Amino acid sequence: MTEIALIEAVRLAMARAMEEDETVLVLGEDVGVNGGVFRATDGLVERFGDKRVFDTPLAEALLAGVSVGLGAQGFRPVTEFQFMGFFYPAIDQVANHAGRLRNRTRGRLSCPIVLRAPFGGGIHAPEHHSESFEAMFAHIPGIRVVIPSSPARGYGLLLAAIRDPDPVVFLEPKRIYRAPKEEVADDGEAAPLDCCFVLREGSDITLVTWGAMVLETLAAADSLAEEGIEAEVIDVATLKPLDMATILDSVERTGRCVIVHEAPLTGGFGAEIAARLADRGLVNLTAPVKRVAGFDTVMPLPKLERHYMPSEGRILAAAREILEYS
Amino acid sequence: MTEIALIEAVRLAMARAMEEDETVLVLGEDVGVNGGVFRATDGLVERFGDKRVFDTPLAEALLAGVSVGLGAQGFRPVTEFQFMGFFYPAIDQVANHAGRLRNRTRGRLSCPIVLRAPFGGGIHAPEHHSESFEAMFAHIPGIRVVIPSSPARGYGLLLAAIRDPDPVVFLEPKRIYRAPKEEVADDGEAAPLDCCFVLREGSDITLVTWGAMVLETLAAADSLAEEGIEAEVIDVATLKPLDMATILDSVERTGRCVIVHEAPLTGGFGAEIAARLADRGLVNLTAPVKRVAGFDTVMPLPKLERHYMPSEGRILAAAREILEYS
Amino acid sequence: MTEIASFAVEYRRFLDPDGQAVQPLPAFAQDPAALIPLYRAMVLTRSFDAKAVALQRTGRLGTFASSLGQEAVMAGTGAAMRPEDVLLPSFREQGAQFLRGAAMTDLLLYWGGDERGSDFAGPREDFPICVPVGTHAAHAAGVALAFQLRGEARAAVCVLGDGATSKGEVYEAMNLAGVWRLPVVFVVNNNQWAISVPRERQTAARTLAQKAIACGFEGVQVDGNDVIAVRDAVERALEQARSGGGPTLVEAVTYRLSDHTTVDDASRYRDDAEVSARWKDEPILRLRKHLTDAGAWSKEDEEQLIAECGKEVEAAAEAYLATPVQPVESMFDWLYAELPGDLAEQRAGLVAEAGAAGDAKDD
Amino acid sequence: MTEIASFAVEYRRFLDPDGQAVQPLPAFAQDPAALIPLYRAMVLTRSFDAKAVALQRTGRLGTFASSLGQEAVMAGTGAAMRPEDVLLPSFREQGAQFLRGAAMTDLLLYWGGDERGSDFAGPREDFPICVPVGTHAAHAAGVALAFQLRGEARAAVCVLGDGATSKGEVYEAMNLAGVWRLPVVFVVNNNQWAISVPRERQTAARTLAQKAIACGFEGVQVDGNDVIAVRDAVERALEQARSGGGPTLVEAVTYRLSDHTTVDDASRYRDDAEVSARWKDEPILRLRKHLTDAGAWSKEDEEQLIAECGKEVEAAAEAYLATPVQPVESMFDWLYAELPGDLAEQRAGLVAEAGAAGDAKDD
Ligand SMILES: Cc1ncc(C[n+]2csc(CCOP(=O)(O)OP(=O)(O)O)c2C)c(N)n1
Ligand SMILES: Cc1ncc(C[n+]2csc(CCOP(=O)(O)OP(=O)(O)O)c2C)c(N)n1
Ligand SMILES: [Mg+2]
Ligand SMILES: [Mg+2]
Repeated sequence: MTEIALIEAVRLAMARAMEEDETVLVLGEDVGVNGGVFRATDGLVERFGDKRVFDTPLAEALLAGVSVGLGAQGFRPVTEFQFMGFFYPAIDQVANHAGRLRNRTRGRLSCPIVLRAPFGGGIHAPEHHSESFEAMFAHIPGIRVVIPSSPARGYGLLLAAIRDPDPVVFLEPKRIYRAPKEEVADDGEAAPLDCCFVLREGSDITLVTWGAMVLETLAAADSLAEEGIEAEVIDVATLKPLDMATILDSVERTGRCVIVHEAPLTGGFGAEIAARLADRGLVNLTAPVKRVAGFDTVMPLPKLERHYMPSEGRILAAAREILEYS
Repeated sequence: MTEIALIEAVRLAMARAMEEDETVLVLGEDVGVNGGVFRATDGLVERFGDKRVFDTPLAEALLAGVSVGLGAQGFRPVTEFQFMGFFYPAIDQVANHAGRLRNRTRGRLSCPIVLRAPFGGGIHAPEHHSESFEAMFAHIPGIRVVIPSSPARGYGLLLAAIRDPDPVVFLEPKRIYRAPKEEVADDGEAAPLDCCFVLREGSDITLVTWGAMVLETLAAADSLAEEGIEAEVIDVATLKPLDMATILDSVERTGRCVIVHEAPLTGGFGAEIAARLADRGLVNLTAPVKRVAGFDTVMPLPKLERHYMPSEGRILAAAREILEYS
Repeated sequence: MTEIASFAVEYRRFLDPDGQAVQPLPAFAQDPAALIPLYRAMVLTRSFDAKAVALQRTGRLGTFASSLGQEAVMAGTGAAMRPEDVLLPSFREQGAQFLRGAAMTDLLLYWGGDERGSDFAGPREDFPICVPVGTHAAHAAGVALAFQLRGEARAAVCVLGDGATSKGEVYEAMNLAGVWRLPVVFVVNNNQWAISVPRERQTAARTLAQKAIACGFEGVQVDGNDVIAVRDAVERALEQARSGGGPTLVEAVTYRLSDHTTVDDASRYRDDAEVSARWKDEPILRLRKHLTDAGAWSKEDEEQLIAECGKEVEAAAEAYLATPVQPVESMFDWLYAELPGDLAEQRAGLVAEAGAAGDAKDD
Repeated sequence: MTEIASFAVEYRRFLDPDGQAVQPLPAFAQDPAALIPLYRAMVLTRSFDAKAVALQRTGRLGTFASSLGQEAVMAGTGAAMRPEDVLLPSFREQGAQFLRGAAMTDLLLYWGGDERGSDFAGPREDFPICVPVGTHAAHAAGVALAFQLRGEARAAVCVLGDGATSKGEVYEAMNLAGVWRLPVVFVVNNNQWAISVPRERQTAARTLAQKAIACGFEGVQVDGNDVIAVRDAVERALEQARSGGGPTLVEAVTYRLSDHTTVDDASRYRDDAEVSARWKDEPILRLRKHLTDAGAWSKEDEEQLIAECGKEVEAAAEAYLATPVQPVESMFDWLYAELPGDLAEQRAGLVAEAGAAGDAKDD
């Protein structure tokens, strides 16, 4: 078993799903012979043919809308949005249709589709290529929002998303597309869509995050460990529906929580987790819940981008601040 | 001074703004001779002519995009989206352009536009006519999100929004369009866009809300008062940027907070307020922060709609629950 | 300067407003008796619309969109389709939906505010009513793509309004249909108005049929008050679609004789005189004249049909009014295939609350 | 069956690939010497593009979109405009932007990742580069509407790609421009590719010019490698627009000789042979042949121009590389006219953090 990167894990999962279920299709801009601008779909058209893998015209609202139609007919389209910044025009279809079709027809029609998009900053990409607005999707009823943070979880979660009978928005942190790598068994095992992953156990403080920020968060946990502080690190992975039990359980033991995400602070999904801590978790909190997040500004162009992104330093500062409370 | 309803206050503010500033325009679907489907723009085309008030073709992404172009040229379009459920296709323009134009050109171009939409449920409207997704907008950098909860505040806030040099998403709770009424002086006084309104003072518990839910929240406060419990009621009004100081200040005195909104619970804007309480306000909290919100479901069609909407009863239950803590 | 491409838009009509054939009728229309089901469908639709408006006026139905004057577009489209085709209506196509097998009771339930109204017992694959204008065009493309991928001789029919043609989503879907030669027919119910905005202020295009030129396929304009022309055009388009010939846009030119919906007051923005003038073109009268002239329809037939339709509509309305409301928790039960944990909790809270309040029934 | 509307799309070319006039040249092009500024603009653009690509390859610039082979579209469009018009480019129109007065340094700053690159000293009302494909078409309509409302004889020019014509937003804007007769010109840089998707798989429309038919105005196709044809068509369209005649779509047929951007590898999806074959059509060669044949251009002129452009580009690159980075807090300072309270706090935190880390400069 060789080590592979997230982008390869994503590709592996798609290939696996296409292999086992012929209703699985792959569509999007440049996903065919070009293999996607990040090469997530590389080789798929050669392997599965252009009746199952196809390039579309340049139209994002259409991508989502066509997927809804295919889904209602029993296909399982896995549809790529080239960058999350170009996903906005498709929100209408996600909120007004994909997330509702089963409900509004009382189960007569359904929408087993996956809408994939690379997201997040940190790769010095051009303007509009670094957005993170997973929180918008997490507010939409009737869908799932899934974000992998490693090759293995990427593989398992994407398989689960494709097999899921309901619409899934699957956001891939492109900063970790190529590294780190890890061993991934192409065994067709799906990862659960209903739970967080505890990446590191610890009893002094809980660090909650998802996507690429898992790297900085784990690094911060390592730094804290050097100081004798054991941080528990939780990868939320499935933002919607949220497995709050795992987080509450952790905070019950640690009494402290820092939530880390790259999206702008205000209205980010960290707010939801903090809000639930302020409710069910309040009795266990021994210190304020901190959020380390992107600023409430437009993601800067590359020259200043790294100042925007939450750093290990900012995570550590927040952790240290609440470790002072007793 | 006669009493008027919110819809009339909105109209009055637009007329006033058009009177005092000839760069103010009104556009949207059916805003001309029909006066808007809720009649918010009734009489404006007769008064200001069809060079300042115009019906557009049926295209929401376009509405926002044209507004950006007009704004860059120094006009102040006040653009109506017929219902919030049809605003989704325009989010792209709001997030990718309106909220960024000033920043990305370092002030060379700006975007002094107002995008108005009626929102919320409770009027037995057809499918897709009852949505509340203010939280999505509140997550977008570079814009303001304003929601009036009474005729007087509607008048003042809309005037402020139109005069503001940056883009404002102005959401009007249509359930209270026609009632209650209140006296509104057409005096050209804008209301501040940087503060919450304390609608009722009290020292036992803080109830935070916005839009039409102000009614149920005030009613709940009255009921609590009958039991000798004094609730402070805060109308957030401007969700973005958020005046957290007023809320923190109140909770410092009351130690308890219930946040009420109609939008789905998860990822609703109540989460942001609760999250800030869990941070800065934590030391003052004597009880869990409760959110009373819409369910994480699709807003049901009218027959079941009232079961979806947060009721006075649900607010009271939440308040009573946290009043038990001491 | 060289001309490198040229295009033409054609117009078809078989019956003039007096019911006289202006050209040889298509095969299906040659025996007048064979037109009676079409006539019946239009009369039934008008009868249904009248009842639905009455129910709304008396507080027993929500907002409703009548198709008054546009019955030929609906009947012609519905009749042209085969059962295995899929209809994607917007919100004014009850006439087509009935011909597809959707129950009147279902549509009343829907407009009455009950999701079960979209769980058609009849055409299981047809899409529910689409309220966000034009968003169903992409669904139609997706459905058509499914047929194409499976090699099925089926087609999708998407009905939309003149206003809807201004939506970018509709253009995107049409463009895709063109380039992939999808088996889909776009039927534009050009009823001249999008609420208060008249057709001429929606677009400078001389015809709506020519919207298809931008997408590389044919658009044809028909007299939308001539049910024979509508059915003929949609039928041809469907045959072409099913046999791999790609999409067609059929613009049916008609007129919205009613308000936009029951919450609209069209007198605010259009002349009563304009409306009155259009009554002489309306489709039911036209076909009745044709049938009567052909000796295929009598006053008695008419009376009997009206009575019959009235009875059918009444029965549907009664069934609708007698339908018990859904349990409150139904708002959770169809959201996902399996209810996620945190929703189970919300559901339980709602059930408890409603139970405590004795809320078995609702308004 | 009656034909009720017909349309034609015309094609214009003045110079063939050998630089020979195939029809009488427009007035501006009759004196070959008068064409030298256009020639210079194209050469400068190519020189700039080469430098930008080199900077990217050596890690000193971000992703960059070369306009190799499409210089005539850019120069022709830029030259046709008056200073008071407004350009709304997408991301490959540096050649047009330079003619508008935008500094090369600014564009390098932009692609280098610095917002100040969109704060053009030159054309203050021109829009910045638009990365989300097609979203600027509505802005162009808005700008044009502003001109129309103020009664100004100005026009907006929106440049977009063949791929962009598939976006609904572009159609919506064109439809509005048509119905309101807005003073706007849509220039479609049809370079045959949208990343890896060829023009034929983008739409079944035979020409992109005919997209305008759906919107009720004229579309014209020109040889996009003939700078005279581009300038002529855009100039006519602008005159019509400024004088109240409404919009025009100008489709310029050219070819993307380079990769899509510096992060693209076109050899994955298109034949080198196809690309090589297109080099014979390229616009600079063509105009050079024309000028040379007319005796208006010599080898020495060419060498001098190349040297001159090289120097200009080098100077711009040096100025770019020497530009100190913005202070970190600049990410807050232009977000709103006045910084809201809670942002002031975030800003202060960032400044403190960057200060503590000694982050005056950046990568
Ligand atoms: C996207 C969207 N915008 C606005 C509305 C509100 N609305 C409902 S119907 C309508 C006009 C539709 O006109 P047209 O397409 O001609 O259809 P018609 O009603 O005439 O059948 C409008 C603006 C909507 N339902 N969806
Ligand atoms: C809305 C949107 N979707 C996708 C992209 C990614 N993307 C950038 S350029 C491009 C192709 C554009 O093709 P075309 O319009 O022909 O312009 P060209 O690059 O050929 O100049 C794509 C898909 C984008 N920038 N915006
Ligand atoms: Mg209409
Ligand atoms: Mg191109």
